[in-house]
Amino acid sequence: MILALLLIPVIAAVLSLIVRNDILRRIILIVTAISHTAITITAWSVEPSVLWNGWLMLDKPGLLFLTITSVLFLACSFYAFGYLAGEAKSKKQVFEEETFFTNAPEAIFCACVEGFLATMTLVTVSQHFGLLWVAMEATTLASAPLIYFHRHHRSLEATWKYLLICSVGIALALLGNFFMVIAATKPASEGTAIVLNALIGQGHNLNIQWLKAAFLFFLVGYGTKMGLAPLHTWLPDAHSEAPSVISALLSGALLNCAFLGILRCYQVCSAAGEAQFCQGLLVLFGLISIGWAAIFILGQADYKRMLAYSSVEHVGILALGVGIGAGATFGAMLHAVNHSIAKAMLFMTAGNIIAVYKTKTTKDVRGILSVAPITGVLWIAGFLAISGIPPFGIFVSEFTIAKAMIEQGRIGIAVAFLAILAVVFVGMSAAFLNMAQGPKNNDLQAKDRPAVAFTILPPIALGAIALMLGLYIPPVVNDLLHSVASVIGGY
Amino acid sequence: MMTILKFANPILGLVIAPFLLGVINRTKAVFAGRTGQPLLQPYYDIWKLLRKGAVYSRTTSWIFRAGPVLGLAVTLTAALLMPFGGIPAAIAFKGDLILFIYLFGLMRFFTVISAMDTGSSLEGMGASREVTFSAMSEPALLIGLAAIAKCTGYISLTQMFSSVVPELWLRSGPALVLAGVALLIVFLAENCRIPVDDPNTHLELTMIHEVMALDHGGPDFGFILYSAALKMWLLGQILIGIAVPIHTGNVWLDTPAAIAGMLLLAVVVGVIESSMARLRLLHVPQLLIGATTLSVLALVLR
Amino acid sequence: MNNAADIIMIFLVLTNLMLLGLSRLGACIRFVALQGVALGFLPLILNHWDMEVHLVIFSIVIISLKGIVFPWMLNRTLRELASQREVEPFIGYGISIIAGTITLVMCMWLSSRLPFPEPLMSPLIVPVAFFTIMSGLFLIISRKKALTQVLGYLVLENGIYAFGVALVGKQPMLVELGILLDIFVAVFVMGIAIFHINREFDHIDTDQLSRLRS
Amino acid sequence: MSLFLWGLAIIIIGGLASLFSGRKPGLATFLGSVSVVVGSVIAVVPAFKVLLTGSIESLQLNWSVPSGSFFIQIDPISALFLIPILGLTAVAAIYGAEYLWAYREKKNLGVPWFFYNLLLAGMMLVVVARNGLLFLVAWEIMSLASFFLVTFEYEKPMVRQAGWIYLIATHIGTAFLIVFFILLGRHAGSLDFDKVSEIPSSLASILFVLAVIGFGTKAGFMPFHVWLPYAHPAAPSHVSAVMSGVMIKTGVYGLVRALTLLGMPPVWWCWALIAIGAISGVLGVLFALAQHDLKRLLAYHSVENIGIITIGLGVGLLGINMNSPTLAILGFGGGLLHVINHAVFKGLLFLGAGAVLHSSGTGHIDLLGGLIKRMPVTAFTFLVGSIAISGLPPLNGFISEFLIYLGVFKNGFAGGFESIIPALVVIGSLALIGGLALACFTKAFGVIFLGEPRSNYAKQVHEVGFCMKSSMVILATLCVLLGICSPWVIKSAENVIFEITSIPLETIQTELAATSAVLMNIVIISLVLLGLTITFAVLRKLMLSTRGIRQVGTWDCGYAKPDARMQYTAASFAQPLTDLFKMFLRSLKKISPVKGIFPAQSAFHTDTSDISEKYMYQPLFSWVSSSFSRLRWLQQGRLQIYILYIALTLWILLIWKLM
Repeated sequence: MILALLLIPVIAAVLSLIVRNDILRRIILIVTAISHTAITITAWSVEPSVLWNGWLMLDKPGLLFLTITSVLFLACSFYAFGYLAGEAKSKKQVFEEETFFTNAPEAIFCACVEGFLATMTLVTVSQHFGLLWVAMEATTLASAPLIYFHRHHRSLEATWKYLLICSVGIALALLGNFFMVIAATKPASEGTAIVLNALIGQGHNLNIQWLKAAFLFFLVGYGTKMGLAPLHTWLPDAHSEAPSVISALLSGALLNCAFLGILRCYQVCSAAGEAQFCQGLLVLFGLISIGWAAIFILGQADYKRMLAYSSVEHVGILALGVGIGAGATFGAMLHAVNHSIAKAMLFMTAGNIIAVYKTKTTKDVRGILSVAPITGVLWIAGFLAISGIPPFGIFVSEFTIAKAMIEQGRIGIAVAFLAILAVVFVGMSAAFLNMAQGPKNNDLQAKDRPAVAFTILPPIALGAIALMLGLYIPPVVNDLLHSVASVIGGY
Repeated sequence: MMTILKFANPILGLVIAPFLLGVINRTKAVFAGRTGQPLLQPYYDIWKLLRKGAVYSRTTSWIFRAGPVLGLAVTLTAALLMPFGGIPAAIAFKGDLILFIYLFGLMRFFTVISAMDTGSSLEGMGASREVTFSAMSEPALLIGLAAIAKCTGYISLTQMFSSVVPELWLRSGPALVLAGVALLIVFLAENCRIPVDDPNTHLELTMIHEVMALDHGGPDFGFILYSAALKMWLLGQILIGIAVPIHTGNVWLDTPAAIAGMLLLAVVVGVIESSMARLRLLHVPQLLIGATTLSVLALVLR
Repeated sequence: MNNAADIIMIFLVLTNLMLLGLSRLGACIRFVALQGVALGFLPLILNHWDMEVHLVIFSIVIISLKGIVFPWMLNRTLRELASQREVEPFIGYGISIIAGTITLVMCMWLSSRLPFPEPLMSPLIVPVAFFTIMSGLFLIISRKKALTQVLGYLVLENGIYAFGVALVGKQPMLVELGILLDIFVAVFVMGIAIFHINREFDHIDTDQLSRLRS
Repeated sequence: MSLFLWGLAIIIIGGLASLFSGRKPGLATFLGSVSVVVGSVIAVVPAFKVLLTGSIESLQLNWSVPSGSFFIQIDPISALFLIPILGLTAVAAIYGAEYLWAYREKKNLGVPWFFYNLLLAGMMLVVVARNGLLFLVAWEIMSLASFFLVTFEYEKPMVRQAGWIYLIATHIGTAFLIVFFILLGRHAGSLDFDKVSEIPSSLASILFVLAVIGFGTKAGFMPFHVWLPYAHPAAPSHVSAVMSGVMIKTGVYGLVRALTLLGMPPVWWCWALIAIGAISGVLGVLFALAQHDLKRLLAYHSVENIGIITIGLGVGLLGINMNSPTLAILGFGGGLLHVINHAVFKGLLFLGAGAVLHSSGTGHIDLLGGLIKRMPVTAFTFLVGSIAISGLPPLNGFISEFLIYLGVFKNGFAGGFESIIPALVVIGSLALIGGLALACFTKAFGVIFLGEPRSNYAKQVHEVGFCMKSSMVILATLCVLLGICSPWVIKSAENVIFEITSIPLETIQTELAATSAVLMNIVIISLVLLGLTITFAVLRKLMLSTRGIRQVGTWDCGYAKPDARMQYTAASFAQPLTDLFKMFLRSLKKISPVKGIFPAQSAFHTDTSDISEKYMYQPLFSWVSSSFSRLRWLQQGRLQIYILYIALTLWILLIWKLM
């Protein structure tokens, strides 16, 4: 089953490169997504077999993040169908500049997206740290061409930054892997293979000093990929310059995958009795990220960048949740789900807005509600969802995290957390509401691209899920989240 | 007998109240060395007005006509709450002093809007001043009464005043004096006497109460004059209630004492009006705030 | 044979310091290539010139990649750049070298904090590997050109390689796979990116690559 | 309880149905308004039952959200708040059906009806929720629904700004509530309210402060009231009525509920509440006085009335603290009665303001005038509302203030010097509020409805239609009835007061019976007043019947060419008072004084912005945003710097953690 999960996208990627027909290629994309999701859902009831000496295994955290990735990919594939149909093949003008650009070939786009799925799937099923690292590196490779889909200066710059920063990060993570190996080395013996379960089993025999160093390198390395401030610097650029559907995947799926990398190391550290050490760092980085994001969200001029910074904020919350531990771990896991869904929905909606308004500048977009009502409603709903207003799911997860903080008596952190969230809310509300509600631009031409069902339905579906999770968490999901939380060290 | 006695105060008020105006005018005349109007002149005026026809501005509505009627009705109703001398009020209950004060608020509300109903800028100005000064005097009045309530331990007007006996003066004289002075100022302000208002000028820009009634005539104006007189009568009784601590329980002793006190009060007002000038409008609030301060002092004094 | 490992380590330190102080891009490329070649021999030295097949193949691959292919590719890119062949530093050469020295000391400290569980061939391996990594980072941070940044990345890569080969030999798949993949990123993907940058901007000063901000 | 849920279900389903039938305005209006009315009528039955019998109905279901449970309960306190919520919302729905009809061409009417129904559902849930999380969810649904209603006319920049400020304020308030509930739950071990007991006093004080800020933001305590003067004018009038009349009361509800959970109050809570009440009351009415926009004026009056309610609560709490049942019963009785009374008269006034706005097109007081002739019903009902809100007998507004006064007069001086100060504050501020409110409403009523039209807006008005008229008449009648029936109304408060104060029921009944007797006297006085008024009116009619009545122009001191613009304006009317309190108001004045012998033109203009906004929030916000923007160089676009961040982070961590 795991092999199927990995191979289907790979085969699809190869097919996409071979096939000449655009429509067929898009259908392949959708079929891939559907079959991937179908297998993932099957994996909920039937536990997939373990492969390669336990190097590949779908444990509970893996299943959670795989499901998020898969569901998002499904939504994105439908969206991409509509998106690719709407992208002109000819030269287009860059929004911010007077220059023109073309898109990368669609075949590359499809192949890379499918490859991206494969690599992210690999991340979620890897139990071996080295393999995990390879998968993580591969996600960078698969996604870099996607960010450079629109071939112009700005996206090139974003891609370059993404590549270099993430490569540096990932190189440090490799060093972290080496450290892990050393930590697991016992004098005059073979040492333990750096497979998760083996390490956890050996927990108290690990070399603590090297393990700490390994965690630091993992934290900095994968933290770069995950978008923890101040390592997140590639993130706003890449998210804002990539096609919106890719931004949705990057933000909703990739960041989670990187987070999984950190969580894996955290699991080992907990087993070695160093949970406190990791938690302190996670709390610190969580708070820095939220605060940093707040600084740039307030008065942000570009709405896609604002969404990107919001991702920084939310990964910060994830880190904070795990760092607080206890009940907050569950909150963090729930938050991962909620954030992915809400953020993907927002990026997709942002794509629809760009299609109509041809700009990413917040102040040039006014009156979406009157120009494109459904998009406008989605935009506002997404805003409410992402800023944690009930009855949307993020409220519940943030509440749970805040509750755990206060119950542990970490009042200062709780106050800072809520205060920064309030600032973020202030910043985002001003931008979102003016975009949705303001008077419509008179010189706006008739819609170039009618919002087709393919680009409207996925965000609607995601929005519905985001709403549902705030009012009702299905028991299966609840159980999974709880078991994930208990694996990671909360309850 | 008791039933009739219950309504003695409204009836006495209806009969005597305009006379107080006559006394004040006569006092002023004496001070000015004039003969002055007959003592009963206010009665003649009201009678004359009641028999007249009416002239209405085209701008006005039913509010304009309702104001004077309601004003008279309110003052008469308020008279039911006020004991006089040894005669208890027709209706007495705990907290009736609050209702008593707020009834005058209702009257003021209608006086003011009926003034505004004319659309005249002068009457609007008068209305504006009226509400300004009354907003300042209301706290003074309420706190002053609260001080007396605290001294006497009662919160019904009837019980409150019947327990103001010389012993109380001996016990909490300073508080009563302070409250009394505060109430006197309120009395002057509420009844539009010098130093707050000058009922005799006929320069519209300087008046407060009179200017609000500029457009009223005939029976309506008669009602206004009558209710103004009654109001003075009633508010005067608060002062008399404190200042004349003769509450023996014998109606035939207490009531004449109270009436004498009222007449004395009228003379005092006359004297004040003759010896003082009207304050600049800007200084009136200071006076009223001063009154409030006195009331507060009276309340906090032990 | 400990001396051979020590010599390579010393050589690494010296090349790193040279790289920090060099002004010509061409020379930098050559030094990075030299580092690569020296490191290529490291697995063999550490295994006492024990000619296992996979070790030999690994060494040959590394040497040919680091010593021949990359320099050739980088040189070709350099030739395509018409004008500037200077490194163009943000931080001057002299200061760079001083900073390098300080970094070296700090790396020494760091390695003292991380005692290796087993006796090592050369006590210099851990600090020098760290130092190489940090030098790579320093090059990326302190130089303007995109090409220099790739070079810096390669140096960083060399450091990791040294660390991996020297210390983690027990899990060979991990080290080799990791290193090959990293190299792949460094050269092919970044090479492609530089190619695009060159085409789009007509030069590879990353000055121009700072429009996306705040 | 099942009836309550049925009502709730009808309201929600009606809202959804209305949303989906948005393309047919008639159908949407019908579905929205009728479901509100029907649902309210059904749901109010259990509320009355609980209020009168004192029995408690509850329902507890599992909810799959962490630490949440669907625990709802109608107890007398909930019932007391439910009744005005349901009543006013239903009446306003009737009004809204006609009011919104004017927008049928421009807007999808399904949307506002959906949110209107949702607002009602949210408020209903808030007052019955007994679980912290459920409460917060309901609270935010309520806030959100009202936000969308406020921004109904979102094309207007003013409306957008108002909506924004409202959203921010309510969100920040909610943040305090989140902390409040979590801390409460932390102590109790569960977020269900019934688990709370025996809170240690230091925690209780923290919780009290949190509750005052959190709930006070919704209720509109000074200085957390900043959103009110923006949101109320921006919303459609029936929504303003609901928001001002009952939605902000959910803040009062929350505070009362919190007080019942927190146990024995220390004396400083009572002082704090009285102080907050006095400040809100006096400053609220002062700012109201300085306003030129009718709905903004009314919004500030909401602050004032919330102040009066809070004074009542403070007095009641003082009663508990001093162990004086009289004070407790009368304080809470007055405060809570004022909740209902304010709902009625403020609802009425907003509906009246809406009628004015609807037919004239402007809410600017100084552009109106003389509306009483063309809009007699609106004028009359507005007059009733004005008298009620000024707290004048015999209408309902007086009764509740009277109860507070009565409590303080009866028992406020008993506790020596310490109790005289709060008593003094209560009496003084209530008296001042009363006087100022009178000034304010004589101004509003006088300038809008009386005199001559000041502009073309005022000339073209017409009376509103049946729905709007009838809902205003209903509320006006209620103002009178609540005044006249107060002896009986106050008796129904016994269960509520018992629930809050835990004073023995017999004591409460005795005290309320005594109070009822007092109120009976007031009713008698009122009837006497009515009789005398009728008598004098008849007398006057008789006197004038035989005599000549002439119609002329208003006396103008002989001025040659009078003009409607020469009338006294609202700004001038309020000027003496605003000048007097200029220390607090800080109005901006623009005067171009009269110059020369033949002055051509002169002008006088005032503009009063909110002090707490101007001197507290704006500086804070601009400080935050400027200090944030100073940090934005952190992300300045250079790759090298970004890598530097990574290297530095790594080094710092290594040094710090491995040292």
